[in-house]
Parts: sequence; C-alpha cells; structure tokens
Amino acid sequence: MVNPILFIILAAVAIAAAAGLLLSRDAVHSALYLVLNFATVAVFYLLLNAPFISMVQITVYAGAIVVLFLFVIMMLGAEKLRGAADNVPGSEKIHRYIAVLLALVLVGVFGYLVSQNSIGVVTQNPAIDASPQALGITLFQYYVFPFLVTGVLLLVAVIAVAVFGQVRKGGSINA
Amino acid sequence: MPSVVDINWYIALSGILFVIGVLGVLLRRNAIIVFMSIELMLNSANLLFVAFARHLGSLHGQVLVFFVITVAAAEVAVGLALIVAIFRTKKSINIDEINILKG
Amino acid sequence: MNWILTILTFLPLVGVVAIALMKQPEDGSGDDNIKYVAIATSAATFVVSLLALFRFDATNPALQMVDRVDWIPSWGISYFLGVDGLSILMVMLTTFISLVAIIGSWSAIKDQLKLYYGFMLLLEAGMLGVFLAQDLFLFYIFWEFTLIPMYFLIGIWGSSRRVYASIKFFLYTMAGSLLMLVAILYMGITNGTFSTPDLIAGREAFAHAQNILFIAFFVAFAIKVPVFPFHSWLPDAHTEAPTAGSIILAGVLLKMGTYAIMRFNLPLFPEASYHYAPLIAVLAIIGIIYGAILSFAQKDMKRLVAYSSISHLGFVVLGIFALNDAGIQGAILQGFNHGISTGALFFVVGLLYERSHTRVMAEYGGVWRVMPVFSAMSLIIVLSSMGLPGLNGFVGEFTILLGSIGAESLAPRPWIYTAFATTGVILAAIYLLWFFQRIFMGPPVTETVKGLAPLKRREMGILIAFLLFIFWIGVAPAGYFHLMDSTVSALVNDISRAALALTP
Amino acid sequence: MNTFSLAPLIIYLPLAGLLFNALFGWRIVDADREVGERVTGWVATLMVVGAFIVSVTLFLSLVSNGFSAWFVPMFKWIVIPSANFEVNWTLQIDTLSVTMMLVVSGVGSLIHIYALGYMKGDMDYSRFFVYFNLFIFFMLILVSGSSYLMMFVGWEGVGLCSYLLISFWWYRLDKEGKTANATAGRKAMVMNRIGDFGVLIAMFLLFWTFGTLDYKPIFDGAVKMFEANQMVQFGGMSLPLPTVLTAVTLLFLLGVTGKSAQIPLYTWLPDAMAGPTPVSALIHAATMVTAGVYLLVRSDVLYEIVRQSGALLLGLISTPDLVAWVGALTAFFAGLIAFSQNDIKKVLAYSTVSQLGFMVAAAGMGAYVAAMFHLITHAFFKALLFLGSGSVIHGMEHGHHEISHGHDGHGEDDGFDPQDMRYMGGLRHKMRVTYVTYLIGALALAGIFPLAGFWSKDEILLHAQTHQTPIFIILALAAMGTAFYVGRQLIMVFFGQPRHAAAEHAHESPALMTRPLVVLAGLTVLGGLLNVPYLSAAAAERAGMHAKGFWLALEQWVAPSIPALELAEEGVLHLPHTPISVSYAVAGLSMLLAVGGLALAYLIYRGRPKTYDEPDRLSRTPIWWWSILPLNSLHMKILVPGFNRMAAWLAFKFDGEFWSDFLHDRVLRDTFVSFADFSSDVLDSQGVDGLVNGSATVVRRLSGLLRLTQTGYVRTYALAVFLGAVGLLVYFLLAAG
Repeated sequence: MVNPILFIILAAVAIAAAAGLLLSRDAVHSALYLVLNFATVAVFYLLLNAPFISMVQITVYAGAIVVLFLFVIMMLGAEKLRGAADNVPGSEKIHRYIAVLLALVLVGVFGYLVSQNSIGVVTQNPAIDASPQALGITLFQYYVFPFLVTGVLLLVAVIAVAVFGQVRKGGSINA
Repeated sequence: MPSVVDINWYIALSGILFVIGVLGVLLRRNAIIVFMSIELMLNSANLLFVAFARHLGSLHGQVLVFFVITVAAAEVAVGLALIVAIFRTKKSINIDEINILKG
Repeated sequence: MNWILTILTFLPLVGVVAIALMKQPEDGSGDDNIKYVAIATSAATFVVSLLALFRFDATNPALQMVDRVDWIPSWGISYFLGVDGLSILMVMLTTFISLVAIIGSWSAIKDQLKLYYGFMLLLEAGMLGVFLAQDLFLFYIFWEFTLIPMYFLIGIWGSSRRVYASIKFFLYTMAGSLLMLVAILYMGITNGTFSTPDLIAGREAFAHAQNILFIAFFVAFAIKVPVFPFHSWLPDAHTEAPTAGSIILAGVLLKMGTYAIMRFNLPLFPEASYHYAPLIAVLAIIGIIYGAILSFAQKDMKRLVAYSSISHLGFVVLGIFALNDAGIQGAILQGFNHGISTGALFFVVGLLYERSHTRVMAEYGGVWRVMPVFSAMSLIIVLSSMGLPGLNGFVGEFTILLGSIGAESLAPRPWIYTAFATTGVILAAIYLLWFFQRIFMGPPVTETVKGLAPLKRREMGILIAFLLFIFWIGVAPAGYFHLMDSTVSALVNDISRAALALTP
Repeated sequence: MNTFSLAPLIIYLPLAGLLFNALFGWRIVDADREVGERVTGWVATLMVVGAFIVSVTLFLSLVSNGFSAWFVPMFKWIVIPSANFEVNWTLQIDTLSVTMMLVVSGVGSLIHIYALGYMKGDMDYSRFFVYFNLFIFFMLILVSGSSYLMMFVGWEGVGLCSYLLISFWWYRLDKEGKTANATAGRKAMVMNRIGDFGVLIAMFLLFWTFGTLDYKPIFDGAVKMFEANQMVQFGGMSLPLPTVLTAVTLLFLLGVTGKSAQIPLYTWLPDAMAGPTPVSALIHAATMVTAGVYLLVRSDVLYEIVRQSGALLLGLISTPDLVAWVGALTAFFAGLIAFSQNDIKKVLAYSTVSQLGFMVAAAGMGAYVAAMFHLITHAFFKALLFLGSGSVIHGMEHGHHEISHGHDGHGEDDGFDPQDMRYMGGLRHKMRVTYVTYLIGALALAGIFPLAGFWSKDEILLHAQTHQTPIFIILALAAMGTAFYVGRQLIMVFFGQPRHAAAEHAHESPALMTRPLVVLAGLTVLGGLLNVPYLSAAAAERAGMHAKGFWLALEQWVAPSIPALELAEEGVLHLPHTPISVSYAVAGLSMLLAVGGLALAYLIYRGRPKTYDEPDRLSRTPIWWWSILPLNSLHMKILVPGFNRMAAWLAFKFDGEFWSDFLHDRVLRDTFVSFADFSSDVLDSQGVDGLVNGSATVVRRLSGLLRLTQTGYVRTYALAVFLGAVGLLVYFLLAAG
C-alpha cells in the first residue's frame, strides 16, 4: 500500500532532479542530480516490492555508473566541459522547436494513456515473494541463456574499452 | 485526490522522466550530459517495468530490469571510453563538432 | 560430442582474437609478437590435427570423432563435424600448409600485420570447416567464408593488378556456389535434413532431379578446382596473390573443390556421376594438356606454376571420375601431393621474388651458381611436380592413370582417356625443365641474380619440411593409402551398386 | 645368414655415397680443394666398388644356389588393398639381374676411377660424383627390381641422371650465347619421357590384365592365360590376350626407342655428348642406354607369346618382328650417319645408337642371349672407346692450352674445337697408351677376330642368318659400315700428320685415366670368352663331345632368367632359338666385311684430310647426303619451333586475349555493363527525353535536399530517430484505438 502523498513527494523529487540534470550548466551538477534521481527511483522500487532491484539500483547506478561519469568529467577537466555549454546559433533553433514539440506529443500520448485508466490498480494483486532468492530462481530458471549472453556482452565491452583506451603513437584514432 | 496509487501514476511519472531524458538527449550538446540523459530514459523504463511486475504479480519484470541495468553499465563504459578517445583527438566533447558523417 | 574437431576448427579463431587485441606500435617493435602468436596458433592447430590423426581409425569407413548438435532443428540443420578417409589427409594438409604459409610470410609481409595474420588464421579456420563439416548448410557457410579472407589477402597484399584479380576471384567462385546453394536448399527441404549421411541415405527422394543437381554442385566445385573452361580466374589470382596466399590457394583451396566432388557429388548422385563421367574426364584431360602447354609458354614464373596447377588438378579430377578404388585413392593422394609440391614451388618462386622483385624468368638465369643449396632443393621440388618415380608426384599420378585405364565409368574405351592423360607426363617434363633451365641454369648474368642473398635458416627449414613429405610419400606411400582405403572402398561400392541398380 | 640378404647393399651403398657427397662433399671441397677432391671422389668410387663386390658375392651365391632366382623384400611401397594393388620394394636376384649388376658396377667402378682424374679441378667436382652415384643407384634399382614398377623407378631415375649429367656444365654458353648444354639435357629427358609414356601405359595394361606388376606372376599368368585362350576383361572391355600383349609390347618398344636411342627417338643421344666424357662412357654407352635391351630381354615371354599367337599389328607385322626391324634399321642408318660426323664423340654416339640397334634387333629376333652378350661386350669396348676419346680430348685441350699460353699470338681463336677430329691427326706418337687401347676398342667395335665384339656380333648375325634373312642383310651391311667409320676415325685421329698445333702439343693423360683404359682393353680382348662356343660346357655337351667344357658360358648362365627359353624346351613356345655355335660361313663373312670396311676407309682417308679445313672426301657423294639426313632436323627445325609457337598462341592469344580478356572481361563483364548503359541510353536520349531529363533533375534536386539532412550532427540523427519512435507510437495508439 503506497501512500499517495508519499508517491507525490517522491515523484516530485524525481522529476525535479531530472529537470535539474537537464538544465544545469555544470556537468558535475548534472551528475549529482542524476544521483538524486536514481536514489528516488530506488525508493520507488522498495515501495514496489523490489528490494533486490532497489539495492542494485543504488550500487550499480548510483555507485558505479555515476562515479564513472564523475570520473570522466574530472579527467577531462570540468571547467572545459562548461565551455561546451549550449549557446544556440540561429539555425539550431528549429531543431530545438521540433524537439520540444515532439516531447509535448509524447507527453500527450502518455497523458492519453493514463486518462484511459484502463489498466487498473497497481496493488490489486497480492505482493509476491520478491526476495533475492526468488529472483535468482526466476533468473536461472528462465533466463540462463540471456544471462550468459549478457556476460559475453560485458566481456566484449571490457575488451572494447581496453581497445579504445589505447594511446597510439601519433595520437590519432582514425577519425 | 485518489486514495490508491494505481499503475497510471507510475506510467505518468515514468513518461515524464522519459520525456525529460529525451529532451536532454536532443537539446544538450555536452556528450556526457547526453549520456546521462540516456541513463535517465533507461531508468524511467525500469521504473515502469518494476511497477508492472508489481501490478501483475510476476518476477519477470524485475529480472528484465536486472538485465537492463547490466547492459546500461556496459553501455556507459563503452560510451565513456569513446568520449575520452574522441576528446583526445578533437579536444572537445561537443557532439556538434563530431560531424564526419556529413553528407 | 567429441570436441576434438570443434577445437581443431575454431582454434585458429583464438589466435585471431589474440592478434586483434595486440598492440602494433608504428615503429614495428611489436611486429614479431604478432608473428609469434600467429605461428603459435597455427602450430597448435597442427598439433591438434595430429592428435586427431592418431585417434583416427583407418579401418573404419564411417565418419569419426563426430560432433553433432542440432542447430536449426526445424529445418533439419545441425552443427555436424566429422572426419573420414576422404578428409583426414586434407585436414592434415590444411594445418600443415597453413603453418608453413604463416611461417613463410615472416619477411614477405611488412604492413598491416595484424590484419594479415588475422586473415590467415580466419582462412585456416574456414578451410578446416570445409573439410570437416558434414552438414550441407554448415559446409556452405564455411565454403563461402573462405572467400572473404582470401579476397582480402589478394586484394590488400597482392601485387600490381591485385584488385582486378581479387574481384575476379571473388565473383567467379561466388557465382558458382550460388547455383550450389539453390541445389542444397532444394535437397535439404525435400528431405528435411541437411546432414550429408542422411541425405545420402535418402537420395531416392531427389533422384529424379539428380542430373540437374549434379551439375549445380559440379559447376561450383569445378570453378574452384578449376576444371578446364572455368580456369580463367586462377592464373590471375595466383599471380597477384602474396606468396603465402598462392601457397594456400594452390595447396588447400583448390583441393576443396576436388574434395567436395568426392564428398557430395559422388555419393549423392551416383547415377549422374556415372552418366557425366566421360564428359568430365574429357574436360579433365583437356585441362591436363591445355594447362601444360600454356604453362610452357609463360614468361612469368608464378603464372607458369599457376597453369601447371590446372594440369595437375586435371589428373585429380580424372582420377575421381574413374570411379574406382585406384582412381579415387590416387586422386586424394595426388591432391595432397599437389598441395606439397606446388605449395613448395610457390614458396620457391616467392623466395626468389622476395629477393629480386621480379617474376619475369628472362631476368633470372644462373641462380644455381649463387644459391646452390636452394637450387638443389628446388630441383627436387620441380622433379616431384614432374612426377619422377621415387618422389610423391609419381605415386599419385600413377595410381590415377592406373585407375583410369580400368574405369568402368569410361567404358567402352577407357584406354583412350588414359593415353591422352598420360601425355601430360611428357608435357610436364617439357615445361618444368624449361622453367628450371631458365631460372637456375646458365651463367649468372644480371646483378640482381649475382647479389641474391643465401637462404635463411627459417626458409631452409620450410623447404626441408616440404622435401620430407616429398620423399616420404614417394618411397613409402602405403600408410597414406591405408588411411583412406576403407572409406574409399565403401564409397566405391556404394556408388557402383547404386549405378548398377539403375542400369537395366 | 644368407648372403642374398646383402643384396640391398648394392642400392644402399651408392645412396650412402651420394648422400655423403651431397651433404658434406661440397663443403669439404670448398674448404680444401686438394683434400676435398680426394675425399669426395674416393668415397663415391669406393661405394661403387663396394656395390661391385656385393654383386660378385651375389654372383657366387647364385652359382651355389643353382642359378635359381632369389627375392629380397625390403619394404612396402604402393599398397592399395581395395584395388588389389600391391607393389613393394623387392629385389630380384637372378642371373640376368646379377649380370647387369656386374656390368653396371664393374664398368661403373672403372669409369669412376677414370673420372677422378678427368674431373680434377672442375668447379663442381663433388656435384659430379653425387650425380654419378645417383646414376649407379638408379641403374641398380632398374636392374634389380622384381617388378616393372620398380624397374620404372630406375628407368626414369637414370633418365634424370642423364639429364643432370648432360647439362652438367649448364653454365657454359655455346657460340650463339645459348645454354646449349642444358637444352641438350632437357631434350634427352623429354625424349626419354616420350618413351616412358609407353612404358607407363604398358604397365597399366599389364596390371589390369594380370592383377600385378611383378615379373614372375605376370609371366606365369601370361602363359597360363595364353594356353587357356582366356579373354582379358577390364574397364568394360573384353580383349583376347595376344591383342593386349601386342599393345603392351608395342608400348615397351616405344620405351626402348626412347631409352636405347632407336628410331625415331634416337636424336637425343648425339646431343647428349655435351656432358663430360665419363658420362658419355658410363651412361650413354655402357649402361643406361642398354636398359631398353634389358627390358626386352626381361619381357621375353610377352614377346614370344605375341610371336607365337601370330597377332599382327594393324595386320602388318608382329611386334617382335617390328622390334627386330626397328633395331636393324637403326643399326644401319645410325652407322650411316656416323660417316659424316667430325666430332670424335658424335661418331661414337652414333656408333652406340647403331650397336644398340644390333642388340634390339637380336632381342626382337628372339636371340636374347646374343643380345645380352653383345650388351656386355659393347659395355666393355664402348666404355673403352669413350674413355679413350676423353683422353684424346684431354690431351688436345692441354695441347691447346700450351700453345695459347706458351707462344703469344699463336693459335688465337680460330674456332678450335678439342673434340673435332679434323684438328687431330698423328696422335699415336703423342699418346701411346691411349692409342693402343683405343685401337683395341675400335677393332673390337669393327668386329675383328678375336676381340670381344667379333664373338657377340657374330652370334647376332648367325641368328639372323638362320631365321630372318632380310634382317641379316641389313645387319651385315651395318657391320661393314661400322668397320668403315671406325677406320675413318682411327685414321683421322691417330694416323697421318697433326693438322693443328694443339695436336702437335698434345700429350698423354695422367695414370688415373689411362689405367682404367688398360683394364677395359683387357676386358675387351678377353670378353669374348664369356660365351665362346668352344669352351662352353653346354655347347660341348650338345656337340656330343664328352670332352668336358670347363667354362660357364653366358648362355647357360643367363638361360634360367629367360623363361621363354625354358618354355621353348617344354614345347609351350616355339622360340626361334639358336644355341651358341660358330658357323664358319657367317664368321668368315663378317670378318670379310669388317676387314673390307676398314680397308675401304684406309683407301679413302689415307693421309686425308691434309688440313683441318679440307672438305671431307665423301662430301660430294650421295652417301654423304644420306648420312646428314637425320631425324634431328625434323625434331629441331619443325617439332620444337612448332610446339613453341602453338604454346605461345594458346597462352597469349587463346587463353589470354580470347578466353580471359575477350570472353570474360569483354563479353561477359562488358555485356553486363553495356546492358546497363544501353537501357539508360535508350531511356535517356531516344524517345522519352524530357521525361527522363526531368526525372533526373528531380532526382538531383531531391538528393540535394536529402543531402542537407545528412548534417553529420549526431543530434540531428537522434532527432530523426526520436521522430520515428514517436510516429510509430502514435500510429499504434491510433491503430489500437
């Protein structure tokens, strides 16, 4: 049973954090907003009877990925990145308008879906066992192959990163 | 105010987050922030997955989220590596300056 | 699952991955490491193939060490590897020649090493797949797959007209195999399986269309061999390819054609094989004589060896379509021999080319005086290619011709075919000795020839390896025949029974 | 331990020698010329001497074994179980093979010793001995193999050695700057290969007829099948045995004409004189060229069955008769050609062709023992003659060397050729040993009593006279011709006055070279004893004289290895056999002819030519024209250029310009391209001009617009993706709603 008030507060925080990410000039700030957003969503997960995913969200997203972002930002020099902030040349405006227009269309679509109210109450079904144990059983019962493929994917990613990370003599990648 | 939080609330929240993410991708030129926006979009989708998992009383949604997180991690790693590599060459991560595909 | 053949096939890919991950600093300091990895991989593959050879039971005619897993079960496609008397020698040839070719490229290839060795190993994996796959679909994949690395090997590291040659090579072989693909799909869908043994067991299902199917298969393979009218791509490809490419092309790729004819055409369409045998034998004989005469007229030494391949492969095809034990066994062994002798000849030519940068024979002469050891070894290789008794070429040619004169498939006058084919033996002496005389004999005239560097230890080692096989097969080939005897005998019995069943 | 088990040594010893020299010999020679030459040369020589000793042992073993054949298996060779094909490396030690072994290794040893001196100081000293040992190796395989296939190994192998040794001095250029020596070697190999073609096909036929290639089972089977009148069936054919055997024997004849230099393939042998003289002596006179005769004698049963069956080739002639005719005609014409030769070695070469013709004719007439007998004596005296000529050439070269270095300005390049007999003359005073031994050899060749040549030639003539008169006449004329050119040569070389300064300064060769001459001369004098009727036990017995013959005659010795003789005794075959004997009429006639020939030569060439540029006395007579009409010109002027032109045409015009460039690149590829062009051209310029132009413009404009979308900006692309995604979403909603 989720208290609607709790939901609204959390949702507001999440949306605010996302907006902050979007609007912030400084990439470091953006990253911090991102953490906030992730954390909020993690709370949602807890509320939605997904404790394990919640923890993963915290550790992987907030812990690893955002740290990675911060790391790269620091490595490339945060102040330089600020210089790359958005100033809008004339020809780019149309681009922006289209983007915003599309976003509005999308919002409309979502709104339409919600207004249909055809799906029902989220807590209709009783909460099932979503302990890490149960999750693990489901994972390995139904998703062994995707699991392995994901492993390979990670491996490939690791290799790719290693390759990209090489510094060649003459310092050029084939760009 | 409705007394029960139903699935539509989550759809709405998730939609809003997703659109914000989309706007980030489309409007920002800082490649790192573009990436963060992508993460945001993925996150909104995850939220919806978990909500529906709760809604339908099934664990499969959660498992899917698990996979998405994994893949997202991989993607971020590769993407950031690319950004670093590009930065080394171009001395910039402004995605508008990366336009060798111009026809 | 037996795994050994799977490991054998995919082991070179491990090397590819390793090479892909290696650094290649531009000052060339990492070059040797890449070469070592490539050599180590192909050596390991060779060792695995030796293991397979030791585990091979020559008395068993059936497929051995089978690895079979369903792949696309709804279509009857499976991952199906196996080896028998038809292929065991080809597998050994592939691993040996690949190893030699990779070692032999040590100093010949100087740029884009990673790519080069990667392609070489990919090619090796592809070729092994061709010889081991027992599922037509899988076979087709490997068959086409070998085109790609070879295309790049010719196209990137070839000499002046490499682009023309590589495209010609690619289009030619590609065009042929498309017909085969249609035939494969037809047979596979008719029978609900793509596995060769099952298809052979159920060959009645497509017996009514077997003439057309036979031609579709044969044309694809004949282009690869190449049988006479389809030979046009070969001299260009050989001439323009880098040395190692030529060695592999002559040593293994051409054998894929003859092997596939034995593996698929004969058992799948026995009556058609009998029906078309005289026609194909005529083409083969034209190839023998035509290739030999053309070879004689060449001024470019690589072209000469290339045309000689057409002549030699004509013998192999003739042996196959004798459709008896002696002919087919001779054909297999001659395929192996040709891989050794012509591979060695290309290596010899490559050594000269690497030192003097010309392939025109008129610019040589008197190499013997400058490089006596090398010349003596070359002489033996030339003689082996000529079919001198006591060396390997003779055993194969002799057995093939012996089979052809007693061939029921060429009745009623098989001796006419044999008589014409045997003239190839005379012509071989004419063009090979002329080749030898122009390059090695006479006083050394040009400065290039006088300044030829002596053999390096590595090159000497490769030549000795070739010579070992040349003498071994020449003096004691019984073991080689033993390897294939039971399989070939079963095959011959099978097709002759099938063909007899049909004739009234 | 059985002494026969030593037999493989005759093969392994030369093999060891050649491996030693190939691997180490050249290094030793490079390191120290003096020591190196001694080591390599003697290693090679001793190996051959060793082989000779083993041969003698085998001879003794055979004698104690009652002459019956012994088989020594070594190891497996070609074994194809499913095709029932099995040929192994097995040695057949019988009287025939041991005879050949003795000749090969015996004469071989002597010539090796000679070569030690002859090749001294040559650039490629060790290479020469490698080849020489290789030759002995292959020759012994040839004669000792137990199957046709093994014989074929030796057969081709000696051909190879012949090639290698003829082109031994491949770095020398002739007057036109061509590598003539290498070309001569190549010619020999190719001609031999044409013969080998015959032998190969004959072997295939034998295998499918008898299911084996071993001699003994083939001969047994042939007789059995012949008696049972069985048909031969294979490859969908069914043929009577004599037909198959006619083909086989004809094909063997082709092989013989290649290897033993008979018409029409003899042309390689005179060119083969480009090799060093020991080579000419060993390979092109004493041993290799006799391999053809050996093959004929070996295959006696096959020939006799054909003769017996009366099967005719094309309804004209039976193959044994053809063999006899080929041999006789070769003997005659080659003798004729020798008249016009001025090169000392070419005379001997044509003489060899001619003498081989005698042997082949003998074998063709069924006189197998006589053929073998002549083979042996010929090996002695022809080796002697060649070595003698080598000694002469050696002397001439040294003489020339002396004058061109001793006196300045004298004897400058005047086209001098140390082998040309016109530059010689009067050498009998300069080179005593050479002269005497050469004289003995020459007289033996001419067939003068009591030298070896007389006895063996007499046997052949006697047999011909008894059985085939036309051939007898031809052979008798050939014998006279032989005496004539021998006389001419003797006069031109040794008698008269020196016609060139080089001949004046010539002197005797070193002892290492003359000693073998002496030994061979001894053999030439005594060689006739091998088969002299008076001493033979068998002949004595036949004559009913109980005075014991004490000599093991060749006939008696070789007979067990010639199954046809035995079969004739059993009455299975009717061999036209002539037991050894002497017909005084024939012997007298042949002496008369020989002396007549010599006398004629004396009359014509006495004191001639006076100077080296004087034309030959016969050069205006018809006989001269006959003798310079060799097949050679047909070969060199028509066949070779013809082949070259055909090959060039096929390669560059047909395959290059037509097949590849025209058919593939032009017709196939360009048709496709022009089809594309055609369709666009037609649409473009004819008829629907405006439409097409318009559409082209539209396309161009459109593409120009589209090009704008390809900004290269990532965001533009992302926007496009997003646009598509939203579009789809809306579409689904609408479709669902």
